[in-house]
Amino acid sequence: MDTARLLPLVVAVPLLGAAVLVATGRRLPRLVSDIVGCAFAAATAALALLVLFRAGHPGPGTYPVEWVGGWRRVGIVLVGDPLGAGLAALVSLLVVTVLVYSWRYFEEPPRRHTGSFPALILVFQAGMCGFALTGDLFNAFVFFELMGVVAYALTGFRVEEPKPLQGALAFGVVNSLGGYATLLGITLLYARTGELGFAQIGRRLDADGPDGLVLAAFVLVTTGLLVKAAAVPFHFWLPDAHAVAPTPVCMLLSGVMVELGVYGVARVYWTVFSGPGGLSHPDVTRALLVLGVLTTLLGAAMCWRQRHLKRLLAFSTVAHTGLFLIGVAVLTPEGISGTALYVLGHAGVKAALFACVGVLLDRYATVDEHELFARARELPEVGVLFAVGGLALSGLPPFASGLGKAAAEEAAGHTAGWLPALYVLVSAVTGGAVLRAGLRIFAGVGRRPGKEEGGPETTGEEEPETGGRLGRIPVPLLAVPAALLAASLALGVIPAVASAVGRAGALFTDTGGYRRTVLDGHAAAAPAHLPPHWQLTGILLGLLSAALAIALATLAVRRPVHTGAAALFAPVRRLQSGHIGDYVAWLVAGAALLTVLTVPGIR
Amino acid sequence: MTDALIVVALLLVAGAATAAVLNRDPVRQALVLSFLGLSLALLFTFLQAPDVALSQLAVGSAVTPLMILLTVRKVRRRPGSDDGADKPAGRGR
Amino acid sequence: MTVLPYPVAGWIFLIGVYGLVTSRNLIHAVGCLAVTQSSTYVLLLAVGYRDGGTAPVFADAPTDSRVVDPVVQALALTDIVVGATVTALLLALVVQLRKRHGTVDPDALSELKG
Amino acid sequence: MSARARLWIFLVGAAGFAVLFAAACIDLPAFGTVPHPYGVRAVRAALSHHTSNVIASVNFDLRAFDTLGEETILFSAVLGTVVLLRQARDEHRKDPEPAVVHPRVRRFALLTLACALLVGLYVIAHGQISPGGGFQGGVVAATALHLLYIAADYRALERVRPLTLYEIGEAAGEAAYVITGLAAVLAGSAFLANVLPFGTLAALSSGGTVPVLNAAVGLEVTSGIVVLLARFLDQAVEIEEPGEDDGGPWDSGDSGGNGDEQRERA
Repeated sequence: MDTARLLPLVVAVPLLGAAVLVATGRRLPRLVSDIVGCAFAAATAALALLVLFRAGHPGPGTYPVEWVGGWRRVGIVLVGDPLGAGLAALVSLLVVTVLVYSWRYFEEPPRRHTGSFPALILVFQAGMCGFALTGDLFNAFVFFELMGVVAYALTGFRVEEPKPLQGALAFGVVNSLGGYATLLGITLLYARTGELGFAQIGRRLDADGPDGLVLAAFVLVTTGLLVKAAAVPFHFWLPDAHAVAPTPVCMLLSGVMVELGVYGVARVYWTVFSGPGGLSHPDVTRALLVLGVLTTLLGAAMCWRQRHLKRLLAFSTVAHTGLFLIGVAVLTPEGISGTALYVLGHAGVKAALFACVGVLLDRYATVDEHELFARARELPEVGVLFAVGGLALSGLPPFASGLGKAAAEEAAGHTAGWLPALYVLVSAVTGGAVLRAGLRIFAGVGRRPGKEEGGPETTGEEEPETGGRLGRIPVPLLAVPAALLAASLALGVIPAVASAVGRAGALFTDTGGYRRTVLDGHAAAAPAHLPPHWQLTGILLGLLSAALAIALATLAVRRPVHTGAAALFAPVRRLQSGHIGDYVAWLVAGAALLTVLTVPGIR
Repeated sequence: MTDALIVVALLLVAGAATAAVLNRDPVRQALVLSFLGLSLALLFTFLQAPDVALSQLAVGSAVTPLMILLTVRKVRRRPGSDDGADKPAGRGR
Repeated sequence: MTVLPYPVAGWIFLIGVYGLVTSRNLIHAVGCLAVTQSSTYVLLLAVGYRDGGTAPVFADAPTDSRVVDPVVQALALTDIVVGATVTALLLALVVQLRKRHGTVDPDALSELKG
Repeated sequence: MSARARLWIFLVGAAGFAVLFAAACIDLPAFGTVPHPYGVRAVRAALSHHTSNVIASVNFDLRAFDTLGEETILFSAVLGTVVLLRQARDEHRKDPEPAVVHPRVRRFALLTLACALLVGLYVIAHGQISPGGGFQGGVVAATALHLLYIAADYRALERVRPLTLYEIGEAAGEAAYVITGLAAVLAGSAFLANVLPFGTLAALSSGGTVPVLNAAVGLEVTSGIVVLLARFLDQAVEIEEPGEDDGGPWDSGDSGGNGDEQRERA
């Protein structure tokens, strides 16, 4: 069959699986519904990989384009360019591992609703794949909302607990509001161009110069996507939601969903706004760079101050999203491909770290760094995985996160010389925070942390997600993080991956090529590009940040209390108030900030 | 003629939306929301969108307020609870 | 012709967000979110309107009569469904939140901080 | 953050938003003047497929993939609500008390119920030729069923509302939509392609796959909204929390519903 025909199936197959699970779920035993869920997810992953291999084939740069329903130029177009198809494949593979991980995870599925958890995960998969593949702005909004709706439900899944409900509600309100802002922007674009496809809108925009309407459309559309991407000041929902969602869901939220927001920003910019009728490159670079730097610094600082392990990992996701945003902000093919590889590596590492924390939660009924002190000495395997994850997070070569970081920081260095230092610093702090927690929990190094004074704080007592506390650790709970870390390592050392990602980045940033491929059916040849590869500076900086991470962690466990630092961070921490009204106010202020940053772009 | 009707409906919608926000009691808000749904449906009819008007009528002025009222009923049913000054509640553990 | 519909859409959006920011009751906040969303319907349909156009429903063979834009109407339909479902889901969360926290006042929710 | 600081941040942001939006409005084409290329193409495409309601054609033919997403949003929201409003481990059920309904109310409600159900089904069936369709009709029919709550009582409603069946119906509607799309692929066409004969314009069977998808959506929406409302009713009427009705940690007053009202009065 034609590869293009497979594109809509990547969305349709998991939906069919979800419908089957819901229709039969209440009669199926747990085991069968888990197997059915895994089978549909795996079939989708196979389809996505097939599309990726055909699209990512080196040679003439054509990639599959499918008009759903056969409505050429009238319907919705799905585009399997290597980056989009690659993200769909990443999502699908991560969903499969998550379903395997949750095999033994929820010991007690909701009564009479056995199939509902895998069904929701499958719909989530369909939403994320659809978002990655679509070439239509309104369709992207639909999948944006679909991802959102499923994610709110999954976040609040454990209704017996108070925290997940609060996190899910903040998540729901802020994300929906962002979605409505996006829709207003889409409507403005439609009013101007009378089109909904990325390529068509872009072409018609280029007929006129940029004006206030284009600026407003860009700001509004981007606001919603940045909410999903959790950029400062739209990020407040993320720690609240990711810290409390069930662990398998955290793996997906942090591993891929947030990154899809960054992808959306990049996709919309390159296909719609990058021409002469859009916004000028320097202005967009400035706007995204400012937000990215703020995001990454705030994320790193907050990550370091956490004792609730899932919250710590959530803030590390904020920090890394900031780095991804910087990689996109430099608006070069190298920045995109470096960031894409970084996202690949980060997804595996972050999911593995969440998986390890899940084991701790189910065994000790807490994810509090201080309470767990030295208690997990009996789990050396988990400790090793956790430490390796921390090192990989700090960008240690040859993990894919290391290679991606190296490539992205080199691309960013061409825009501003100090950006590589920021990459090193943030990787070191986030990796260091993980290693610090690992040293305390799994090795019992240093002094028992005492009570800290001042500042708002979230502690980590939680109910285990399995029926009772785990005695023996089931195999999937260990195999999944190990496999994820191994995959992250493999992606970093196989040269074919890096060269394919390089080509994907080049095709992604080729605006004219994208429009021609989608609308005219001309094959786009990949423009000249430099794929991510290991360079001496990259390796040295990676080693440096890993060494810094270890140093920071060691220092922190030796001298656990920094009164000065705590006081310094208290105002920043107070902003993370858990109040929905605050978050909404920040969202509106963020949209205004984005306006101010991009407004010179229309002169 | 149509223009005048559209203007009237628009003002009605803007007023209803403002009232829906300023009515802080959820029960009253649900009723105002129902009215907002009705005026939106009217506006959509004038804008030659009968399909959307029909949906808005069914969803905006019936289902959404109904769900809000049911939620209020559930939330208020519990004998004894906060009157603003809430106690930390039973966690159900 | 008037330009009134566009500012009205902007006003509805802002007043809804104002309600969300100042809300002291989560049920009320969800209602305000629904208000905010109605701004998108208004803007969509206003953009698709044409003076003297009729609804895009044809009783018989194609005529040359002027019709309003059908695409925005289809989009608005999708939008309405999205709005209703999000409202339902958020209200379900509020119901459970009330059970576990004993309050629907956002000021009193204090478990997630820092 | 204090309420005042929050309000200030909002006001600053809102001012920025207002300026931005005003700038956009100035550059918008004047109200009611400009035709959109996509809209024009859509009308032509709908007529070429003999679908008289162009909106139905856009929803179920041209942009059927959007509607698949939309129905899935509804599907997953219903699934999510079912999961979120499940009976928690520490809750129990109480049988609702049979209510006494005035016969005149009952007659009126039953009459309305019958009418509304008929209207709902009619609106679903005529989706491709007149305003309305699966979604609108589905909502009307589902809401109508709940008039029974007024007409009789909760137990009567529960009898005509076997929830399991509706949950399966919802999933069946979703599956039917996907399978219709997949059937086109098996027939050698694109996903969700309109492969059935188009029939004559304005006939009940016109539009090819449009009535099929419309019916699938109608089934899903009716069942979905019934399940949704049922879950909320369940919470409001039947499910009891620990501490409810037996003293518990709660002692006095109304609830948080109008907390701010009472605060204002105080």
